[in-house]
Amino acid sequence: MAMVIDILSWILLTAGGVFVFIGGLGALRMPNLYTRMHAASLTDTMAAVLIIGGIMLQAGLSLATIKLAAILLFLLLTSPTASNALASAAILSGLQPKEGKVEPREQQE
Amino acid sequence: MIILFSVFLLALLVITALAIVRSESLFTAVILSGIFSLLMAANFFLLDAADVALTEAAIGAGISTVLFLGALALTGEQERSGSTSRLLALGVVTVTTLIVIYATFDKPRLGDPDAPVHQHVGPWYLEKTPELIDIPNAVTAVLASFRGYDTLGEVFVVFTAGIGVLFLLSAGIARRPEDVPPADKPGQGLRHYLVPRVVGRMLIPFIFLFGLYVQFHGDYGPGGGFQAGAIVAAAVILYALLEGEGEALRALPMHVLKWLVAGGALLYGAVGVAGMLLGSNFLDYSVLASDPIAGQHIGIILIELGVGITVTGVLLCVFHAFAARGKV
Amino acid sequence: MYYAVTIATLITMALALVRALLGPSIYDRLLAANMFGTKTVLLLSVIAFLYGRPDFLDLALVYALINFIGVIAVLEFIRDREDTSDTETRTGG
Amino acid sequence: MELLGLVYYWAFAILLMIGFYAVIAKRNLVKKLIGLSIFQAAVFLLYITMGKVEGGTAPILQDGVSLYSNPLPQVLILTAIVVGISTTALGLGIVVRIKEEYGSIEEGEIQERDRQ
Repeated sequence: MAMVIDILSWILLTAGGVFVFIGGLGALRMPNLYTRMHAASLTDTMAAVLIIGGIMLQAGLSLATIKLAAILLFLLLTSPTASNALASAAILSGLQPKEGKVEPREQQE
Repeated sequence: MIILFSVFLLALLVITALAIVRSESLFTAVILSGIFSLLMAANFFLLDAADVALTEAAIGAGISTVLFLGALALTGEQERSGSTSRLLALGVVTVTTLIVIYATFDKPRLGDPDAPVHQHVGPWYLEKTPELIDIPNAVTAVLASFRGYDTLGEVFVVFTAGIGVLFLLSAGIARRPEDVPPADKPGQGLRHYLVPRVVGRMLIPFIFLFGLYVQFHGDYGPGGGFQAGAIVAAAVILYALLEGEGEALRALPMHVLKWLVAGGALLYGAVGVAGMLLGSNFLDYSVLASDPIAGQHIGIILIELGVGITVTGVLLCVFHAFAARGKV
Repeated sequence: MYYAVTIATLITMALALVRALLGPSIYDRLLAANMFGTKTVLLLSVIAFLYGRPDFLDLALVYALINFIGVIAVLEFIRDREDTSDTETRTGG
Repeated sequence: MELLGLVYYWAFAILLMIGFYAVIAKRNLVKKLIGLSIFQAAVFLLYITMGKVEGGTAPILQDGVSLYSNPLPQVLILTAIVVGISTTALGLGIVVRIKEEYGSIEEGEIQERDRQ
């Protein structure tokens, strides 16, 4: 049983590491702000779920697991919110996603 | 292996510091300072300093960014280029760096248990903490009890800095809740960012709760008054950012904040005087209860509370001083 | 296995730092800073277990809770700046 | 491997001097304060580095662990971080007042105004 949990948590941790890395690569290599944000924020949440999930399996039932659950919950709340606020601020300031014209002031209404 | 992680983090730290100094835009420099603080906290954590890392996290993650931005809003964010004696400065700095690096070869290696630092008082504190104070966190024991004088001094420095900022900049702050000007336009605060407002409101109670946990769990884990004060201040600052500064002043008016600033420091001093009145030395908590160890526990909780209150008060006063100045 | 995750996180932190240094816009830097924050949370949680002292998760919890404030503060600052530059152009022009 | 133990001190030296460079060479007062806070952070790093004990763990006592890092540098730095932010705030307050009086936070322009 312990073996199964170990293997499961290793799989989760490895997958999390891969997602973290892909997110970093995307944030560096993508051509413009919105695509970078896409890579960073999507993989951020996924990686957090996988890595913290993996550690939770290792921690077993203890105070640490509860704290990890809290960390995961708050990360899942704040990280997308920050991305959303960032994207909307960027749009409002007139930074164009790709093509087509959006008047910065029109969007504000 | 961990030493390699540390080296990597240190390299990132140096690169970040270079970029901060080189960037022309002060705004960029402030954002990079946020990253610098994160790296610093990670390094502290790798060096076994959980309490210090927690303090750096509580201060660096929000409050220092907010303060620098508050100042930038008032002073302008572009640095004019041209530093006159650049070559001379570079020369001085390079030579000094080389001298300091040369000096490090005589220093004890990282983690050497025979280093001079570990021969005096440090081991004594570790040995006597369970016996005299009986709390697991030796850092809190040293901070609050063994070196209570030092901490009292630090609290008064924080207090004085807060008073100084209020002297310099407090002219524009509304003193009572009634004086707070009504929001001058509906877009006050981050109103048009709906999502951050909703989520932020949800988070604020948790940040408060966590601040209280850090405050009162400081005897057993990383934490204590300094960290908790910064976390609680961060919660109120988040409220001010989301709802507008006036709302935060209505919730926690300036005269209350001033009482907090003075009250925390007073509470600390009063605990010391109480020890004297009960027939012992200043800041000796053993006499506060019939059992010396219980007395120590009471003393530590009280003075940590004083520290937390003063730190919260000072950080919030400073925040309001900068924020209100912009509106004058 | 913790080591592998730590290494991946550290490399990603370096990549995010490069993005923060390159910019080009302020939003890119902010995105990188925010990413750096979440990566630090993950790094600290993993290292807490690597060290075998899971009670130090408090640290990651602080970052998870208040890292967000920095981003909000910068956005608020940008908005204020744009508001004042708008009024300036309106009154001046 | 022996030299790896010194890397922390080198990073301290370099960071210290980066901060120092900003303080002496940059003419913008806010930039000087940012430099000062880097300088400060370098000193924090030095103290914490010296407190580390090989094989030890953070000084939060636990059953079954006998080797801990030195708590004293940590206590000093913990308070110094909070004091540091308060004094930086005071410095920023003074800079804001200078901006209001002189209309600039560039050292050269301020001295120019003083000579008039």
